[in-house]
Amino acid sequence: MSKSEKKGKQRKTRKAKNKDEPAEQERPRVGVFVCHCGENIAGVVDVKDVAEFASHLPNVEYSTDYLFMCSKQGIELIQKAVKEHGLNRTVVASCSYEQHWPTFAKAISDLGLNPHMHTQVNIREWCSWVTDDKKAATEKAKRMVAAGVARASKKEPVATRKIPITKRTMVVGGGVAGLRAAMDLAELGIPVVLVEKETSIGGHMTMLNKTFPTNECPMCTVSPLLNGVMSHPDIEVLTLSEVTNVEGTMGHFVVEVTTKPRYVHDNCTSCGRCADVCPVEVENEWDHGFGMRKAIYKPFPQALPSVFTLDTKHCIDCGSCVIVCPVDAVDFSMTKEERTFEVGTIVVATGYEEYDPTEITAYHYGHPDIITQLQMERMLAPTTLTKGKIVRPSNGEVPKTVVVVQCVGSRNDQVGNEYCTGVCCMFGIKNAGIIKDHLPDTEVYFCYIDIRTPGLYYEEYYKRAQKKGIRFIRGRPSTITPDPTGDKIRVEVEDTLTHMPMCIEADLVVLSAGMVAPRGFGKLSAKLELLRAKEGFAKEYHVKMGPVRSSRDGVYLAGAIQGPKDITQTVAHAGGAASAAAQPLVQGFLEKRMDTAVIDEELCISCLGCVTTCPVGAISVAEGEKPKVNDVACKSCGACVPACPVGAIQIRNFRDSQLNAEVSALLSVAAELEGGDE
Amino acid sequence: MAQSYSLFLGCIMPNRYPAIESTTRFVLDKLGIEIKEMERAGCCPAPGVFRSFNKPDWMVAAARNLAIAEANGADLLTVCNGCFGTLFEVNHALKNDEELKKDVNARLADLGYHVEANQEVKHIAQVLGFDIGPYGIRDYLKRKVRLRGAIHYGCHFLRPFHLKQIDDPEDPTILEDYFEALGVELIDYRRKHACCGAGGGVRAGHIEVSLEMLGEKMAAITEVGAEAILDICPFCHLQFDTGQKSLNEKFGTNFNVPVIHISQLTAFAMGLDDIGLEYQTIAPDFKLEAVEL
Amino acid sequence: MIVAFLCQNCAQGAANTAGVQRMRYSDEIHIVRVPCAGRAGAREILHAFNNGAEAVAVIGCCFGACHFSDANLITLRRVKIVKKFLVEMGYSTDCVTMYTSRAAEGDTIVGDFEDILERKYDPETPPCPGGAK
Amino acid sequence: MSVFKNPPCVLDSGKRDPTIEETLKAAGFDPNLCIQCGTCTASCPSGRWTAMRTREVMRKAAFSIEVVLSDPDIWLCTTCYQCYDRCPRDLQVTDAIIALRNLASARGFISDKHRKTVDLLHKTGHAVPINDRIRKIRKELGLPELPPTVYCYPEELEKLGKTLFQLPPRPEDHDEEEER
Ligand SMILES: Cc1cc2nc3c(=O)[nH]c(=O)nc-3n(C[C@H](O)[C@H](O)[C@H](O)COP(=O)(O)OP(=O)(O)OC[C@H]3O[C@@H](n4cnc5c(N)ncnc54)[C@H](O)[C@@H]3O)c2cc1C
Ligand SMILES: Cc1cc2nc3c(=O)[nH]c(=O)nc-3n(C[C@H](O)[C@H](O)[C@H](O)COP(=O)(O)OP(=O)(O)OC[C@H]3O[C@@H](n4cnc5c(N)ncnc54)[C@H](O)[C@@H]3O)c2cc1C
Ligand code: SF4
Ligand code: SF4
Ligand code: SF4
Ligand code: SF4
Ligand code: SF4
Ligand code: SF4
Ligand code: SF4
Ligand code: SF4
Repeated sequence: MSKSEKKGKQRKTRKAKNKDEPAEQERPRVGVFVCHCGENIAGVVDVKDVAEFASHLPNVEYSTDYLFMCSKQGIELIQKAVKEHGLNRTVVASCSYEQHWPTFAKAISDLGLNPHMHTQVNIREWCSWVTDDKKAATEKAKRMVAAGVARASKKEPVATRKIPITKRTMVVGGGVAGLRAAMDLAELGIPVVLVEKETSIGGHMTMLNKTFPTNECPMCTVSPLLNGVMSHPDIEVLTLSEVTNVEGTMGHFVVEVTTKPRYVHDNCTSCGRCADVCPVEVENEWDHGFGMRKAIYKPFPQALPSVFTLDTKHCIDCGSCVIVCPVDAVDFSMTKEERTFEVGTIVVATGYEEYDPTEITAYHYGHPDIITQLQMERMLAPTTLTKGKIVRPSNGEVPKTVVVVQCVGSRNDQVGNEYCTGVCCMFGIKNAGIIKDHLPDTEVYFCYIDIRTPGLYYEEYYKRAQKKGIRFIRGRPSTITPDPTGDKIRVEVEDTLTHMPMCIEADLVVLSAGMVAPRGFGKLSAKLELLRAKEGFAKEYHVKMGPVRSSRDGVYLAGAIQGPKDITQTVAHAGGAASAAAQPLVQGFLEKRMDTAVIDEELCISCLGCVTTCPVGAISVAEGEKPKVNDVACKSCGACVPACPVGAIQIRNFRDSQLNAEVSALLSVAAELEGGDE
Repeated sequence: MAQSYSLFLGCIMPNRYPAIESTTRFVLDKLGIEIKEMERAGCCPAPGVFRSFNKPDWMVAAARNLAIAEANGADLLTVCNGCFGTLFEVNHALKNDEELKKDVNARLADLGYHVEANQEVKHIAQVLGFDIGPYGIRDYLKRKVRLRGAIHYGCHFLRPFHLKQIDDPEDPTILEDYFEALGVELIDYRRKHACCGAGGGVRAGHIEVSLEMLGEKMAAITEVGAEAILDICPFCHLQFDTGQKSLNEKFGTNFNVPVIHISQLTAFAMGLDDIGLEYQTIAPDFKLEAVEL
Repeated sequence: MIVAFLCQNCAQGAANTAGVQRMRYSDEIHIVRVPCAGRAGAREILHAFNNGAEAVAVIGCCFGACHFSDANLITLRRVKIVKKFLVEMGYSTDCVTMYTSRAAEGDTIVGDFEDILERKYDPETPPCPGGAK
Repeated sequence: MSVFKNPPCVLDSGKRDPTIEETLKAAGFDPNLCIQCGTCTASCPSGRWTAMRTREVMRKAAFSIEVVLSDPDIWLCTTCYQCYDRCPRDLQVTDAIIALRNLASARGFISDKHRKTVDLLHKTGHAVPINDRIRKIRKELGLPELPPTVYCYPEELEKLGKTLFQLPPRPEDHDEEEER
């Protein structure tokens, strides 16, 4: 320990050089005001004795007690004392910081002092209300006041800074969440750049056939928003694009976006002649195995932007499309493009991905008659191979028995997803009902562990499905196995309510696979320096009070990227994200209290301990330079301070010297008071 | 240096199906693997019954067997799923729990043994199907077989998965690939990967239930017209062999499908004619058909 | 005397709640405000011991609920490191601990206070740095 | 009248046997974590032919009622590990059943058939001992007539028998002093 003491001394001798330390301040003149709070304090603590004791403490110029410090008279008393005694710091020993620090700070700032020169000592919640013994409470209050005075003597003024910001936002991800957020922001007059990695916008919603709880057509529901975003003068839509670099902080991010070539120019009229002549036919990713497309294609008819895309991976360079195109839109010379954008805030709306059930080998996903719900949605879509008919993909026959299996990849510790997706019960019920509607003679079994339909109209939706005659079985299948002696799929499950193990011979099995974080999000979150939850989704700032903020200031989360959500929740969440992202941009500047971290460059040995510690990435270091704190990003948590081996990084008003003075005073007064007793 | 193993006999192989033992020895010899005998070894002891009565005692008895193999300085090789289940699990537990090792050694000291758990426990199916492998085995074959076979894996070779990590227990391919290399035409049947019903003390304690489980498997195997059941465990072997007779007596069925252990079939493909099928209860007159290479 | 570093979110909130609920705890507990439990590290803890603290507690928000993105986990690690030095110096590791509490529940923090108080009095363990007489 | 005072639906917490829950937790199965999904039952080869429901065994164990120990159902598990490998809560179901059987055994709940297996082990060192027919076959196959197992070492066999698997008597013929 002697070593650290030496370090401490060393620091003191060098302190004068540190321009940031509050060394050149005028001599502290502290006023102490002890509050009675009626009987709340004075009933237990001898306030007069405390005020008397305080008057002998170092740097105290004035000390008194009063019935209600926060009353108008109390405040006037403080202001008068400050003026009369030339006080430059105040200590009020009364209630909690949260309750009245702002009151008294304002009182002194009205007199022209920096509000941070006020110190609140909580002798009510932390002393009189928790201590029975009057003498002990009084002694404790004295120690607390002594500590407060020591702290006050070391305090420094803290400035507030206005930081101008770039009035533009970037939305990453063009699903319904990204669209909603982009639209809301643009409507506030904020220019938006929307970055979507696929060829078209709309995300998963455009793949769905119907949406619960109304069974509306999702394309119909979302297309006004799609068209609105495409045509909005303040929204620039970049498809086939990804964020490849992010620099800067809230108010001023510099984002690099890389756009892959489409090989078709925007003048494409979507006439489709190129696709007609293209000889290459491949599986359409959009349709999850239920549709085909050409090498030059649009993933689905209503896709926006309404421009074809040439897929060079499959194209055989025959040139037919070039010849046939009436507007010469096809262009093989297009190349990758990199652009940088300056934006004030960023909204991340990269959605989710369906869980891949291959991992649960007992379920034999991969067999053509065992499909996921997203595949079911595509099978039901009128534009795919089956033209919306429900068939067994293996042979095209109408299934007589269908089994829907819930909780596939959710609520499953074995695959590492402990969470309940929360949406699959509803979409499972939706599709089970649609199957029953299309094929009334088909038996539909629905195997579930629990049915989770919280919210208005959701249980009602479940009840309607029950009326259709779906057989609900409470049990999770142990195995789903293609029968080696026939073409059925054998589903083994216990109906736990009748204790009956059974084997259902199904023609078609639909797995309600859960929602997981999208592939590639790890890379994006690293660029954005976002924390991720262990499940892979982006971690929100606070689960209750900040569900649309990310762990990084200026970056907001919208939709399923923060955790599984249905469309209703996604849209509401995206709206919240948009207003949070707009707030600073509408205001035009950031107001920031500068009690942030500062680095004494002379002391710093560039160990980078602070850089790796800072939970919000506020400290950066340039090649060959000492680390620098970004004042805008720093949240004044102080986690970096203990990380520094030489005490070079400090936060204003919570410096080592300030905190140590408080603790030393507390303990030395404790020893004195104890000594005096004996 | 030639590979060597401490061959763990267990109970059923030497005491009921000695032909599995003789073919195993034949196969290992042909593969150039040296066998170290495990003098004084006993029952593994069976993971179903004995572990159920008293797990700590079961561990001590198993650790004694492990200690004998360790003294030989060669990894332990089992020919039985049950032995593999017990010895693998105990070896794994001792490897990962120093406290447990101390306790077990304290009790072993009274019996005059000491265990370090510094070796591996292997199953013959792993050695043949993985270490030698379906490609490697070709070099040792004198002939192939013509046989429509139904594989039975048994439980304790692959499960519990998180301990064994040999192959996916829901859809393994290790034996399929291996038996195919011997010329077998494989047929799948319902509930192929289900238990034969023998384990867990059920055969000893509740023979009727054990037979019902077997009957379900047998029905599926006969339905697909398999000519033989291919297994890797003498206990499953016993269940299929004598169990078919019991089923026939009890339920009036007429199951008659010969049962062949991996060592027996491998020995045959390596040129050994007498693989001891004539000593078995079911189909003693069954003759394997050879296909010259 | 016991020094308790309390974060300005959950921990101080809990201490305020305990007060509002008129719970009782020892007058030896002294609260030192820090913005986040992450602000208290080895230097702060050892400084307290050097000045005579008999036990030191660092109290933050529940893990996963830190208002500064998991800085409280950093603290947990640091407190463990401090325990390591203390062992090396022949002191008890009992007298410094990290706790979490919930702002709405005064009893969580009063429980923490009671716990740290017991650690101070444990006659079985070697003395704490500050508590050594 | 007194017969009707406590209808069977009244949960008698006095009948709880906390050792059951503790033992299961130690075996890697916290019965309170089971979501009663039935994957285990549906996996179980025994439950297909008997009234045994693995899920129910787990449920009763969660209530820690002693009947789960005397219930012959726990002896129907073949330790096939299918439930263990498939439980979505990753509970070690088969190990739990073994733990229950250990508890049951300690209280003497072991069937006579199983006791016989233990006798064989004590006498011969094997659960399945050799017989004359097999001795003959072994010779024919060119194997030593007796394998060199512990069976050939009677002193060691006796020592093993004294150390391992001393089963308590059945609860019926259980008298006070014998209780440990
Ligand atoms: C089978 C199924 C059926 C459903 N049915 C219903 C229903 O009936 N009713 C209902 O309310 N909800 C339903 N849902 C839920 C619904 O799909 C989601 O709530 C909704 O799509 C979430 O929207 P999102 O914008 O957050 O995500 P997404 O729709 O996933 O959009 C994310 C977008 O971001 C893009 N993106 C991803 N990564 C990047 C990147 N790195 N850079 C740029 N762009 C990127 C993606 O390409 C995509 O366009 C269903 C879900 C499933 C799986
Ligand atoms: C027992 C219980 C436990 C819960 N636990 C949790 C939990 O652990 N976690 C969680 O996330 N959620 C929990 N919730 C849900 C949580 O309480 C609500 O999500 C949340 O409080 C909703 O906030 P609100 O502002 O919408 O409504 P409220 O909190 O109800 O606020 C509405 C306000 O409007 C006022 N008001 C009403 N009518 C009028 C009027 N005509 N004019 C003016 N003012 C009016 C009311 O006085 C009230 O102040 C719980 C709910 C219950 C019932
Ligand atoms: S300042 Fe606080 S303690 Fe004093 S009277 Fe006001 S509320 Fe009470
Ligand atoms: S690229 Fe040309 S041919 Fe193809 S759809 Fe567009 S306009 Fe028509
Ligand atoms: S050049 Fe490529 S995209 Fe165009 S028609 Fe030929 S194969 Fe199709
Ligand atoms: S929403 Fe339903 S199906 Fe989906 S994980 Fe939750 S309980 Fe399972
Ligand atoms: S005070 Fe907190 S936010 Fe600021 S630089 Fe230090 S660790 Fe980062
Ligand atoms: S921890 Fe301290 S010495 Fe290390 S880089 Fe940061 S300021 Fe410099
Ligand atoms: S599989 Fe697991 S969670 Fe499901 S009922 Fe069985 S023990 Fe419980
Ligand atoms: S391990 Fe036992 S309980 Fe589990 S499935 Fe197999 S036989 Fe049934």
